Amino acid sequence: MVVPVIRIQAEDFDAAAEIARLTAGRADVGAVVTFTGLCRDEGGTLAALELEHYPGMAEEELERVAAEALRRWPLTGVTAIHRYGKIAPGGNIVLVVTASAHRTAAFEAGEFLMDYLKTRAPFWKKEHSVDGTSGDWVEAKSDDDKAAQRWAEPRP
Amino acid sequence: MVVPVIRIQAEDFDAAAEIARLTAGRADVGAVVTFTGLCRDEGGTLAALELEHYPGMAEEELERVAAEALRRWPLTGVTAIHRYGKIAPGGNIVLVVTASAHRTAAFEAGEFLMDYLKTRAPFWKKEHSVDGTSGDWVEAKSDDDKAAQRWAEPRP
Amino acid sequence: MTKLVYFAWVRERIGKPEEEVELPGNVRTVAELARWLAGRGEEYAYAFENPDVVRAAIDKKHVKPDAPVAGAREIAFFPPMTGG
Amino acid sequence: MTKLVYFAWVRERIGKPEEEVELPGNVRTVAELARWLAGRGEEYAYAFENPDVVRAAIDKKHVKPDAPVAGAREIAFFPPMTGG
Repeated sequence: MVVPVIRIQAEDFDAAAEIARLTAGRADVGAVVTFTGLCRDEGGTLAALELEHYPGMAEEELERVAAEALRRWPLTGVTAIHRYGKIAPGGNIVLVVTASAHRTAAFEAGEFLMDYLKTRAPFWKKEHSVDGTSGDWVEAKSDDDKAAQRWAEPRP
Repeated sequence: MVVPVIRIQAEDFDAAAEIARLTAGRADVGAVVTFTGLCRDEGGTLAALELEHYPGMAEEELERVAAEALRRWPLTGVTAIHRYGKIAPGGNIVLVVTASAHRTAAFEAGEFLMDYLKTRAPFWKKEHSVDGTSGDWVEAKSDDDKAAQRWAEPRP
Repeated sequence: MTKLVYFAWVRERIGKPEEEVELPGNVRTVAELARWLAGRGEEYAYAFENPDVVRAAIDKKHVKPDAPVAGAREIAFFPPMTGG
Repeated sequence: MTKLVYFAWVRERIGKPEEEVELPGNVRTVAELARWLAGRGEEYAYAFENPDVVRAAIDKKHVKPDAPVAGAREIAFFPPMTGG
Protein backbone atom coordinates (compact mmCIF):
# COMPACT_ATOMS: atom_id res chain seq x y z
CA MET A 1 0.00 0.00 0.00
CA VAL A 2 1.31 3.40 -0.95
CA VAL A 3 1.18 6.03 1.78
CA PRO A 4 1.29 9.54 0.30
CA VAL A 5 3.76 12.03 1.73
CA ILE A 6 1.80 15.22 2.43
CA ARG A 7 3.31 18.26 4.08
CA ILE A 8 2.16 21.84 4.62
CA GLN A 9 5.10 23.84 5.86
CA ALA A 10 6.72 27.25 6.01
CA GLU A 11 10.20 25.80 5.41
CA ASP A 12 11.70 25.18 2.01
CA PHE A 13 11.78 21.68 0.52
CA ASP A 14 14.42 19.70 -1.33
CA ALA A 15 13.29 17.97 -4.50
CA ALA A 16 16.25 15.55 -4.51
CA ALA A 17 15.51 14.42 -0.95
CA GLU A 18 11.90 13.80 -1.90
CA ILE A 19 12.88 11.84 -5.02
CA ALA A 20 15.23 9.76 -2.84
CA ARG A 21 12.44 9.12 -0.36
CA LEU A 22 10.37 7.47 -3.12
CA THR A 23 13.21 5.49 -4.70
CA ALA A 24 15.83 4.62 -2.05
CA GLY A 25 16.24 0.91 -1.36
CA ARG A 26 13.84 -0.27 -4.04
CA ALA A 27 14.17 -1.32 -7.67
CA ASP A 28 10.58 -1.35 -8.90
CA VAL A 29 10.45 2.36 -9.73
CA GLY A 30 11.11 3.16 -13.38
CA ALA A 31 9.97 6.76 -13.54
CA VAL A 32 9.90 9.74 -11.20
CA VAL A 33 8.34 13.05 -12.14
CA THR A 34 8.71 16.17 -10.03
CA PHE A 35 6.91 19.44 -10.42
CA THR A 36 8.26 22.48 -8.61
CA GLY A 37 6.22 25.67 -8.58
CA LEU A 38 8.21 28.83 -7.90
CA CYS A 39 7.44 32.46 -7.12
CA ARG A 40 8.00 34.75 -10.13
CA ASP A 41 8.83 38.44 -9.77
CA GLU A 42 6.34 39.48 -12.48
CA GLY A 43 8.84 41.54 -14.40
CA GLY A 44 10.43 42.99 -11.26
CA THR A 45 7.23 44.41 -9.71
CA LEU A 46 6.70 41.70 -7.09
CA ALA A 47 8.58 41.79 -3.78
CA ALA A 48 6.99 38.65 -2.33
CA LEU A 49 3.97 36.41 -2.36
CA GLU A 50 2.19 35.74 0.89
CA LEU A 51 0.57 32.34 0.99
CA GLU A 52 -2.42 31.99 3.31
CA HIS A 53 -3.88 28.55 3.93
CA TYR A 54 -6.67 26.84 5.81
CA PRO A 55 -4.83 24.73 8.39
CA GLY A 56 -6.18 21.23 8.63
CA MET A 57 -8.22 21.44 5.45
CA ALA A 58 -5.08 22.03 3.36
CA GLU A 59 -3.60 18.71 4.55
CA GLU A 60 -6.92 16.91 4.16
CA GLU A 61 -7.44 18.20 0.65
CA LEU A 62 -3.94 17.20 -0.45
CA GLU A 63 -4.57 13.76 1.09
CA ARG A 64 -7.78 13.47 -0.93
CA VAL A 65 -6.08 14.57 -4.15
CA ALA A 66 -3.21 12.12 -3.59
CA ALA A 67 -5.64 9.29 -2.82
CA GLU A 68 -7.49 10.02 -6.04
CA ALA A 69 -4.21 9.93 -8.01
CA LEU A 70 -3.39 6.55 -6.44
CA ARG A 71 -6.81 5.27 -7.41
CA ARG A 72 -6.35 6.35 -11.05
CA TRP A 73 -2.70 5.46 -11.74
CA PRO A 74 -0.43 2.60 -10.68
CA LEU A 75 1.92 4.72 -8.61
CA THR A 76 4.65 3.41 -6.33
CA GLY A 77 4.79 6.72 -4.48
CA VAL A 78 3.28 10.18 -4.36
CA THR A 79 4.38 13.33 -2.54
CA ALA A 80 2.77 16.77 -2.27
CA ILE A 81 4.39 19.58 -0.30
CA HIS A 82 2.97 23.10 -0.17
CA ARG A 83 4.57 26.03 1.59
CA TYR A 84 2.81 28.92 3.33
CA GLY A 85 3.95 32.32 4.54
CA LYS A 86 5.99 34.92 2.69
CA ILE A 87 7.91 33.64 -0.30
CA ALA A 88 10.35 35.83 -2.26
CA PRO A 89 10.71 35.69 -6.05
CA GLY A 90 12.74 32.65 -7.03
CA GLY A 91 11.57 30.76 -3.96
CA ASN A 92 9.79 27.42 -3.98
CA ILE A 93 6.03 27.25 -3.42
CA VAL A 94 4.90 23.72 -4.18
CA LEU A 95 6.43 20.33 -4.93
CA VAL A 96 4.69 17.30 -6.34
CA VAL A 97 6.53 14.01 -6.87
CA THR A 98 5.06 10.95 -8.53
CA ALA A 99 6.78 7.58 -8.95
CA SER A 100 5.69 4.61 -11.01
CA ALA A 101 7.04 1.66 -12.94
CA HIS A 102 6.17 3.53 -16.14
CA ARG A 103 6.64 7.09 -17.28
CA THR A 104 3.14 7.79 -18.60
CA ALA A 105 1.56 7.14 -15.19
CA ALA A 106 4.13 9.33 -13.46
CA PHE A 107 3.63 12.21 -15.90
CA GLU A 108 -0.16 12.05 -15.97
CA ALA A 109 -0.48 11.72 -12.20
CA GLY A 110 1.86 14.69 -11.71
CA GLU A 111 -0.23 16.88 -14.00
CA PHE A 112 -3.42 15.68 -12.36
CA LEU A 113 -2.11 16.48 -8.89
CA MET A 114 -1.11 19.99 -9.90
CA ASP A 115 -4.37 20.70 -11.72
CA TYR A 116 -6.47 19.42 -8.83
CA LEU A 117 -4.32 21.04 -6.17
CA LYS A 118 -4.57 24.43 -7.92
CA THR A 119 -8.35 24.44 -7.85
CA ARG A 120 -9.05 22.47 -4.64
CA ALA A 121 -6.29 23.00 -2.08
CA PRO A 122 -7.22 25.92 0.23
CA PHE A 123 -4.34 28.31 -0.42
CA TRP A 124 -4.51 31.95 -1.41
CA LYS A 125 -1.77 34.19 -2.72
CA LYS A 126 -1.41 37.86 -1.86
CA GLU A 127 1.02 40.04 -3.77
CA HIS A 128 3.45 42.38 -2.03
CA SER A 129 4.85 44.94 -4.46
CA VAL A 130 8.38 46.29 -4.61
CA ASP A 131 6.98 49.81 -4.10
CA GLY A 132 6.03 48.77 -0.56
CA THR A 133 2.30 48.48 -1.10
CA SER A 134 0.56 45.33 -0.07
CA GLY A 135 -1.12 44.48 -3.31
CA ASP A 136 -4.07 42.48 -4.40
CA TRP A 137 -5.02 38.89 -3.87
CA VAL A 138 -4.11 36.85 -6.91
CA GLU A 139 -7.21 36.04 -8.92
CA ALA A 140 -8.05 32.46 -9.78
CA LYS A 141 -7.55 31.68 -13.45
CA SER A 142 -10.31 30.15 -15.52
CA ASP A 143 -7.49 28.25 -17.28
CA ASP A 144 -6.88 26.41 -14.03
CA ASP A 145 -10.51 25.38 -13.82
CA LYS A 146 -10.36 24.15 -17.39
CA ALA A 147 -7.16 22.23 -16.67
CA ALA A 148 -8.82 20.56 -13.68
CA GLN A 149 -11.94 19.76 -15.67
CA ARG A 150 -10.08 17.60 -18.16
CA TRP A 151 -9.68 15.03 -15.38
CA ALA A 152 -13.41 14.97 -14.64
CA GLU A 153 -13.90 11.72 -16.53
CA PRO A 154 -12.11 8.75 -14.99
CA ARG A 155 -9.08 7.74 -17.01
CA PRO A 156 -7.85 4.20 -17.51
CA MET B 1 18.26 32.74 -25.88
CA VAL B 2 17.99 29.44 -24.10
CA VAL B 3 20.98 27.12 -24.41
CA PRO B 4 19.98 23.52 -23.67
CA VAL B 5 22.10 21.54 -21.23
CA ILE B 6 22.86 18.22 -22.94
CA ARG B 7 25.12 15.59 -21.42
CA ILE B 8 25.91 11.98 -22.27
CA GLN B 9 27.84 10.51 -19.39
CA ALA B 10 28.69 7.35 -17.48
CA GLU B 11 28.47 9.13 -14.12
CA ASP B 12 25.30 9.57 -12.13
CA PHE B 13 23.42 12.87 -12.15
CA ASP B 14 21.78 14.96 -9.45
CA ALA B 15 18.28 16.20 -10.20
CA ALA B 16 18.43 18.94 -7.56
CA ALA B 17 21.66 20.35 -9.01
CA GLU B 18 20.07 20.41 -12.46
CA ILE B 19 16.93 22.13 -11.15
CA ALA B 20 19.18 24.71 -9.45
CA ARG B 21 21.08 25.25 -12.70
CA LEU B 22 17.82 26.33 -14.40
CA THR B 23 16.49 28.46 -11.54
CA ALA B 24 19.40 29.95 -9.57
CA GLY B 25 19.69 33.72 -9.69
CA ARG B 26 16.54 34.30 -11.70
CA ALA B 27 12.91 35.01 -10.85
CA ASP B 28 11.12 34.45 -14.15
CA VAL B 29 10.75 30.67 -13.72
CA GLY B 30 7.38 29.58 -12.37
CA ALA B 31 7.49 25.87 -13.06
CA VAL B 32 10.14 23.18 -13.22
CA VAL B 33 9.39 19.61 -14.24
CA THR B 34 11.91 16.80 -13.91
CA PHE B 35 11.65 13.31 -15.26
CA THR B 36 14.03 10.68 -13.94
CA GLY B 37 14.12 7.27 -15.61
CA LEU B 38 15.50 4.48 -13.43
CA CYS B 39 16.60 0.89 -13.95
CA ARG B 40 14.05 -1.61 -12.62
CA ASP B 41 15.02 -5.11 -11.48
CA GLU B 42 12.10 -6.72 -13.35
CA GLY B 43 10.90 -8.65 -10.34
CA GLY B 44 14.40 -9.56 -9.20
CA THR B 45 15.57 -11.17 -12.46
CA LEU B 46 17.71 -8.31 -13.71
CA ALA B 47 21.27 -7.79 -12.45
CA ALA B 48 22.01 -4.75 -14.59
CA LEU B 49 21.22 -2.91 -17.77
CA GLU B 50 24.03 -2.13 -20.16
CA LEU B 51 23.44 1.05 -22.11
CA GLU B 52 25.17 1.28 -25.46
CA HIS B 53 25.10 4.54 -27.35
CA TYR B 54 26.29 6.10 -30.59
CA PRO B 55 28.84 8.69 -29.46
CA GLY B 56 28.40 12.00 -31.18
CA MET B 57 25.01 11.19 -32.60
CA ALA B 58 23.53 10.77 -29.10
CA GLU B 59 24.50 14.35 -28.20
CA GLU B 60 23.37 15.69 -31.57
CA GLU B 61 20.02 13.95 -31.35
CA LEU B 62 19.37 15.26 -27.83
CA GLU B 63 20.33 18.74 -29.08
CA ARG B 64 17.81 18.40 -31.90
CA VAL B 65 15.07 17.17 -29.58
CA ALA B 66 15.77 20.01 -27.12
CA ALA B 67 15.77 22.58 -29.92
CA GLU B 68 12.42 21.27 -31.11
CA ALA B 69 11.01 21.56 -27.57
CA LEU B 70 12.26 25.16 -27.39
CA ARG B 71 10.58 25.88 -30.70
CA ARG B 72 7.25 24.49 -29.50
CA TRP B 73 7.04 25.75 -25.92
CA PRO B 74 8.08 28.99 -24.18
CA LEU B 75 10.77 27.40 -22.01
CA THR B 76 13.28 29.27 -19.89
CA GLY B 77 15.53 26.22 -19.71
CA VAL B 78 15.83 22.64 -20.85
CA THR B 79 18.19 19.86 -19.76
CA ALA B 80 18.64 16.30 -21.01
CA ILE B 81 21.17 13.95 -19.47
CA HIS B 82 21.50 10.32 -20.51
CA ARG B 83 23.87 7.81 -18.95
CA TYR B 84 25.64 4.94 -20.66
CA GLY B 85 27.45 1.84 -19.42
CA LYS B 86 26.30 -0.66 -16.82
CA ILE B 87 23.52 0.52 -14.55
CA ALA B 88 22.26 -1.54 -11.60
CA PRO B 89 18.59 -1.76 -10.60
CA GLY B 90 17.58 1.36 -8.74
CA GLY B 91 20.16 3.41 -10.63
CA ASN B 92 19.43 6.47 -12.72
CA ILE B 93 19.34 6.25 -16.52
CA VAL B 94 17.97 9.50 -17.85
CA LEU B 95 17.06 12.96 -16.59
CA VAL B 96 15.02 15.58 -18.35
CA VAL B 97 14.38 19.00 -16.82
CA THR B 98 12.13 21.66 -18.30
CA ALA B 99 11.57 25.14 -16.90
CA SER B 100 9.01 27.72 -17.92
CA ALA B 101 6.97 30.60 -16.59
CA HIS B 102 3.94 28.31 -16.67
CA ARG B 103 3.33 24.74 -15.62
CA THR B 104 1.58 23.47 -18.75
CA ALA B 105 4.56 24.27 -20.96
CA ALA B 106 6.96 22.61 -18.50
CA PHE B 107 4.85 19.44 -18.27
CA GLU B 108 4.16 19.12 -21.99
CA ALA B 109 7.74 19.81 -22.99
CA GLY B 110 8.97 17.23 -20.47
CA GLU B 111 6.67 14.56 -21.88
CA PHE B 112 7.61 15.52 -25.42
CA LEU B 113 11.32 15.26 -24.66
CA MET B 114 10.95 11.82 -23.13
CA ASP B 115 8.73 10.52 -25.93
CA TYR B 116 11.06 11.82 -28.62
CA LEU B 117 14.20 10.79 -26.82
CA LYS B 118 12.89 7.23 -26.39
CA THR B 119 12.36 6.76 -30.12
CA ARG B 120 15.12 8.96 -31.56
CA ALA B 121 18.14 9.07 -29.24
CA PRO B 122 20.62 6.34 -30.26
CA PHE B 123 20.75 4.26 -27.08
CA TRP B 124 20.22 0.53 -26.70
CA LYS B 125 19.66 -1.46 -23.55
CA LYS B 126 21.03 -4.95 -22.98
CA GLU B 127 19.84 -7.01 -20.03
CA HIS B 128 22.23 -8.82 -17.73
CA SER B 129 20.39 -11.43 -15.66
CA VAL B 130 21.01 -12.35 -12.05
CA ASP B 131 21.73 -15.94 -13.17
CA GLY B 132 24.92 -14.64 -14.80
CA THR B 133 23.75 -14.87 -18.40
CA SER B 134 24.07 -11.87 -20.61
CA GLY B 135 20.53 -11.59 -21.78
CA ASP B 136 18.71 -10.08 -24.68
CA TRP B 137 18.61 -6.61 -26.06
CA VAL B 138 15.53 -4.82 -24.85
CA GLU B 139 12.97 -4.62 -27.64
CA ALA B 140 11.53 -1.30 -28.66
CA LYS B 141 7.92 -0.85 -27.59
CA SER B 142 5.25 0.08 -30.08
CA ASP B 143 3.75 2.10 -27.21
CA ASP B 144 6.78 4.34 -27.37
CA ASP B 145 6.27 4.92 -31.09
CA LYS B 146 2.63 5.77 -30.43
CA ALA B 147 3.61 8.14 -27.64
CA ALA B 148 6.05 9.91 -29.96
CA GLN B 149 3.50 10.09 -32.77
CA ARG B 150 1.09 12.17 -30.72
CA TRP B 151 3.54 15.05 -31.09
CA ALA B 152 3.64 14.70 -34.88
CA GLU B 153 1.33 17.68 -35.36
CA PRO B 154 2.78 20.97 -34.21
CA ARG B 155 1.17 22.16 -31.01
CA PRO B 156 0.55 25.78 -30.06
CA MET C 1 -23.15 27.58 18.11
CA THR C 2 -21.37 27.13 14.81
CA LYS C 3 -17.82 28.21 14.09
CA LEU C 4 -17.40 30.35 10.99
CA VAL C 5 -13.93 30.85 9.51
CA TYR C 6 -12.89 33.25 6.78
CA PHE C 7 -9.86 33.37 4.51
CA ALA C 8 -8.06 35.77 2.17
CA TRP C 9 -10.12 38.75 1.07
CA VAL C 10 -13.29 37.35 2.66
CA ARG C 11 -11.43 37.50 5.99
CA GLU C 12 -10.05 40.96 5.24
CA ARG C 13 -13.44 42.38 4.28
CA ILE C 14 -15.26 40.93 7.29
CA GLY C 15 -12.39 42.04 9.48
CA LYS C 16 -11.92 38.88 11.51
CA PRO C 17 -10.63 35.38 10.87
CA GLU C 18 -13.39 33.52 12.72
CA GLU C 19 -16.41 33.81 14.96
CA GLU C 20 -19.04 31.70 16.68
CA VAL C 21 -22.63 32.29 15.62
CA GLU C 22 -26.03 30.93 16.47
CA LEU C 23 -27.59 30.08 13.13
CA PRO C 24 -31.26 31.12 12.75
CA GLY C 25 -33.66 28.27 12.04
CA ASN C 26 -34.47 29.56 8.55
CA VAL C 27 -30.81 29.23 7.47
CA ARG C 28 -30.69 25.75 6.02
CA THR C 29 -28.04 25.88 3.28
CA VAL C 30 -24.66 27.45 2.71
CA ALA C 31 -26.23 29.90 0.24
CA GLU C 32 -28.83 30.93 2.83
CA LEU C 33 -26.07 31.35 5.41
CA ALA C 34 -24.12 33.62 3.04
CA ARG C 35 -27.25 35.69 2.41
CA TRP C 36 -27.96 35.95 6.12
CA LEU C 37 -24.36 36.97 6.85
CA ALA C 38 -24.51 39.62 4.10
CA GLY C 39 -27.34 41.27 6.04
CA ARG C 40 -25.32 41.56 9.26
CA GLY C 41 -23.46 44.75 8.33
CA GLU C 42 -21.63 46.48 5.56
CA GLU C 43 -18.39 44.53 6.08
CA TYR C 44 -20.35 41.32 5.52
CA ALA C 45 -22.28 42.85 2.63
CA TYR C 46 -18.91 43.73 1.08
CA ALA C 47 -17.52 40.22 1.57
CA PHE C 48 -20.58 38.63 -0.02
CA GLU C 49 -21.34 41.35 -2.60
CA ASN C 50 -20.77 38.76 -5.33
CA PRO C 51 -21.98 35.59 -3.61
CA ASP C 52 -21.27 33.36 -6.64
CA VAL C 53 -17.55 34.01 -6.21
CA VAL C 54 -17.32 32.98 -2.57
CA ARG C 55 -16.59 29.30 -1.97
CA ALA C 56 -17.48 27.32 1.13
CA ALA C 57 -16.33 24.30 3.08
CA ILE C 58 -18.10 22.44 5.86
CA ASP C 59 -15.89 20.68 8.36
CA LYS C 60 -12.93 21.08 5.99
CA LYS C 61 -14.60 19.61 2.92
CA HIS C 62 -15.60 21.62 -0.15
CA VAL C 63 -19.37 22.04 -0.47
CA LYS C 64 -21.78 23.53 -3.00
CA PRO C 65 -24.10 26.45 -2.15
CA ASP C 66 -27.05 24.09 -1.66
CA ALA C 67 -25.25 22.02 0.98
CA PRO C 68 -27.22 21.83 4.28
CA VAL C 69 -25.58 23.51 7.26
CA ALA C 70 -27.34 21.34 9.85
CA GLY C 71 -24.84 19.56 12.06
CA ALA C 72 -21.86 21.54 10.78
CA ARG C 73 -19.19 22.27 13.38
CA GLU C 74 -17.10 24.61 11.22
CA ILE C 75 -18.16 26.46 8.09
CA ALA C 76 -15.54 28.27 6.01
CA PHE C 77 -15.96 30.99 3.39
CA PHE C 78 -13.15 31.94 1.04
CA PRO C 79 -12.35 33.13 -2.50
CA PRO C 80 -11.47 30.71 -5.30
CA MET C 81 -8.18 29.05 -4.42
CA THR C 82 -4.90 30.26 -5.90
CA GLY C 83 -2.33 27.86 -4.49
CA GLY C 84 0.12 25.77 -6.39
CA MET D 1 35.84 4.82 -48.74
CA THR D 2 32.81 5.10 -46.51
CA LYS D 3 32.80 4.36 -42.80
CA LEU D 4 30.10 1.96 -41.64
CA VAL D 5 29.27 1.72 -37.93
CA TYR D 6 27.06 -0.84 -36.21
CA PHE D 7 25.36 -0.84 -32.83
CA ALA D 8 23.65 -3.24 -30.41
CA TRP D 9 22.64 -6.56 -31.95
CA VAL D 10 23.50 -5.39 -35.45
CA ARG D 11 27.07 -4.93 -34.19
CA GLU D 12 27.01 -8.26 -32.35
CA ARG D 13 25.72 -10.18 -35.38
CA ILE D 14 28.18 -8.64 -37.82
CA GLY D 15 30.94 -9.13 -35.26
CA LYS D 16 32.58 -5.73 -35.49
CA PRO D 17 31.69 -2.19 -34.47
CA GLU D 18 32.84 -0.49 -37.68
CA GLU D 19 34.59 -0.90 -41.00
CA GLU D 20 35.59 1.09 -44.07
CA VAL D 21 34.07 -0.05 -47.35
CA GLU D 22 34.20 0.97 -50.99
CA LEU D 23 30.56 1.27 -52.02
CA PRO D 24 29.76 -0.24 -55.43
CA GLY D 25 28.31 2.20 -57.94
CA ASN D 26 24.95 0.45 -58.02
CA VAL D 27 24.40 1.07 -54.28
CA ARG D 28 22.56 4.36 -54.27
CA THR D 29 20.31 4.22 -51.20
CA VAL D 30 20.48 3.02 -47.62
CA ALA D 31 18.14 0.14 -48.48
CA GLU D 32 20.40 -0.89 -51.37
CA LEU D 33 23.40 -0.69 -49.08
CA ALA D 34 21.71 -2.96 -46.54
CA ARG D 35 20.86 -5.46 -49.29
CA TRP D 36 24.43 -5.37 -50.59
CA LEU D 37 25.83 -5.87 -47.08
CA ALA D 38 23.46 -8.80 -46.48
CA GLY D 39 25.13 -10.56 -49.41
CA ARG D 40 28.64 -10.25 -47.97
CA GLY D 41 28.43 -13.27 -45.64
CA GLU D 42 26.23 -15.08 -43.20
CA GLU D 43 27.00 -12.69 -40.31
CA TYR D 44 25.71 -9.82 -42.47
CA ALA D 45 22.78 -11.89 -43.70
CA TYR D 46 21.88 -12.53 -40.03
CA ALA D 47 22.15 -8.85 -39.13
CA PHE D 48 19.89 -7.82 -42.01
CA GLU D 49 17.59 -10.88 -42.03
CA ASN D 50 14.69 -8.55 -41.26
CA PRO D 51 15.76 -5.38 -43.06
CA ASP D 52 12.63 -3.44 -42.10
CA VAL D 53 13.72 -3.57 -38.44
CA VAL D 54 17.19 -2.13 -38.96
CA ARG D 55 17.40 1.66 -38.72
CA ALA D 56 20.04 3.83 -40.32
CA ALA D 57 21.74 7.16 -39.84
CA ILE D 58 23.95 9.09 -42.24
CA ASP D 59 26.52 11.39 -40.67
CA LYS D 60 24.71 11.05 -37.34
CA LYS D 61 21.26 11.97 -38.58
CA HIS D 62 18.35 9.53 -38.83
CA VAL D 63 17.49 8.64 -42.43
CA LYS D 64 14.84 6.61 -44.22
CA PRO D 65 15.67 3.54 -46.34
CA ASP D 66 15.38 5.57 -49.54
CA ALA D 67 17.98 8.13 -48.43
CA PRO D 68 20.86 8.45 -50.95
CA VAL D 69 24.27 7.33 -49.70
CA ALA D 70 26.24 9.54 -52.08
CA GLY D 71 28.56 11.86 -50.18
CA ALA D 72 28.05 10.08 -46.86
CA ARG D 73 31.10 9.97 -44.63
CA GLU D 74 29.64 7.68 -41.96
CA ILE D 75 26.64 5.38 -42.27
CA ALA D 76 25.25 3.67 -39.17
CA PHE D 77 22.97 0.65 -38.84
CA PHE D 78 21.24 -0.21 -35.59
CA PRO D 79 18.06 -1.67 -34.08
CA PRO D 80 15.15 0.51 -32.97
CA MET D 81 16.32 2.63 -30.07
CA THR D 82 15.54 1.68 -26.48
CA GLY D 83 17.05 4.50 -24.45
CA GLY D 84 15.30 6.67 -21.94
